[in-house]
Amino acid sequence: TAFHNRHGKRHGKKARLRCSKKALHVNFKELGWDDWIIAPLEYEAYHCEGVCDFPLRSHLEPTNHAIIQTLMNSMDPGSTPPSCCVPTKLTPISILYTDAGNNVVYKQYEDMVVESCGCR
Amino acid sequence: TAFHNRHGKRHGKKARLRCSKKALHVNFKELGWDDWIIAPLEYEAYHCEGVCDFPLRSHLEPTNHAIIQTLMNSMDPGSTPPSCCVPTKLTPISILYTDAGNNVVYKQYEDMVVESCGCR
Amino acid sequence: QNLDSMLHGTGMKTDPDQKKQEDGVTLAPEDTLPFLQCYCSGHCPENAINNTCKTNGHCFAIIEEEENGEITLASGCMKYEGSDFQCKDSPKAQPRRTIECCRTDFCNRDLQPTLPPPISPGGIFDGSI
Repeated sequence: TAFHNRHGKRHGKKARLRCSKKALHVNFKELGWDDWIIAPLEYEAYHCEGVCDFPLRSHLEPTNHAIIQTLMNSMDPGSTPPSCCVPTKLTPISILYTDAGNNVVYKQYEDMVVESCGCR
Repeated sequence: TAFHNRHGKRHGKKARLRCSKKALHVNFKELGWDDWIIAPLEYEAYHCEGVCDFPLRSHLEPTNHAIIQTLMNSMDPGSTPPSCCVPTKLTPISILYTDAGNNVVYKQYEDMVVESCGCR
Repeated sequence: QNLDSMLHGTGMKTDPDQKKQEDGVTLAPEDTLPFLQCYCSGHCPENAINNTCKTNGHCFAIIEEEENGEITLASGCMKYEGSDFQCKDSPKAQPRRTIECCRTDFCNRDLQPTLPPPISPGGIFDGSI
């Protein structure tokens, strides 16, 4: 069987991808929005991905419910899904765009960029 | 092709399970915690399960990031995972238990019961 | 010149929805919007009564072609935040779908979105249907 030494290096088994922040490059032109968005035409939004397994580390800021659900999942994976890796802190970006009345507007959109991920 | 009428009845295909609140009955005895928890020995915690697909309805309280991620997923499901169905509102329960010093303690534990689910 | 005056000077406006109260506190747009009632089908909130939902944003109707070719019609409520993105959708989204939004009570009951023509393998709209 695979053994896992003190320094966190796994032997013989691909380290399970634990909940963490990953890249997500958003290109408004590719989304077909360059007809209303002036700037920026792309930005780095990041996203959260990976397993939420026991024990849920403190940097994942689990709720009590997420901890209980994770325990129930490890008791019977078939009956209870694990908790999910999602953004826990997000930051805004500002976008310059043309509105329906053809005015140029500069607006701050909340919660557009992932700051940190956690299990919920 | 099967058609789905205005009243939400699907023809010919099981409705996709969209993000919603589901039962999750927690039994502290089954978890082996009846040696320190006095009451309650079980409670209904609920959990959130189901797909977060476009458009994210208002009751799922999506963030802008979840909306952008959902759009990116529908452009290229392979490169971007969908947003995840997780608790958005939680409520506490109080538990009577015996602490390490053998004292009987009555404490409120935050975020133990799912009130509502959403896509994040 | 500060950004604000610059913005005003060039015919550009800061977000017109943002309303300033007398005491100078800027209210987020979604906090000042009246609530709207919409018709919902296909995924209503659990507490919906008579296929009705409420929102501070938009009502919508959407027609979609599923992977198996099934065509579905659904309607409901969309939050104000993010409706810029969801109502515009992306013409490159798959599978084929069209969403329409509106902002009066039950306005989505009369919306009749139609599917865009299928994109043929060469990427040109295939008008043959």
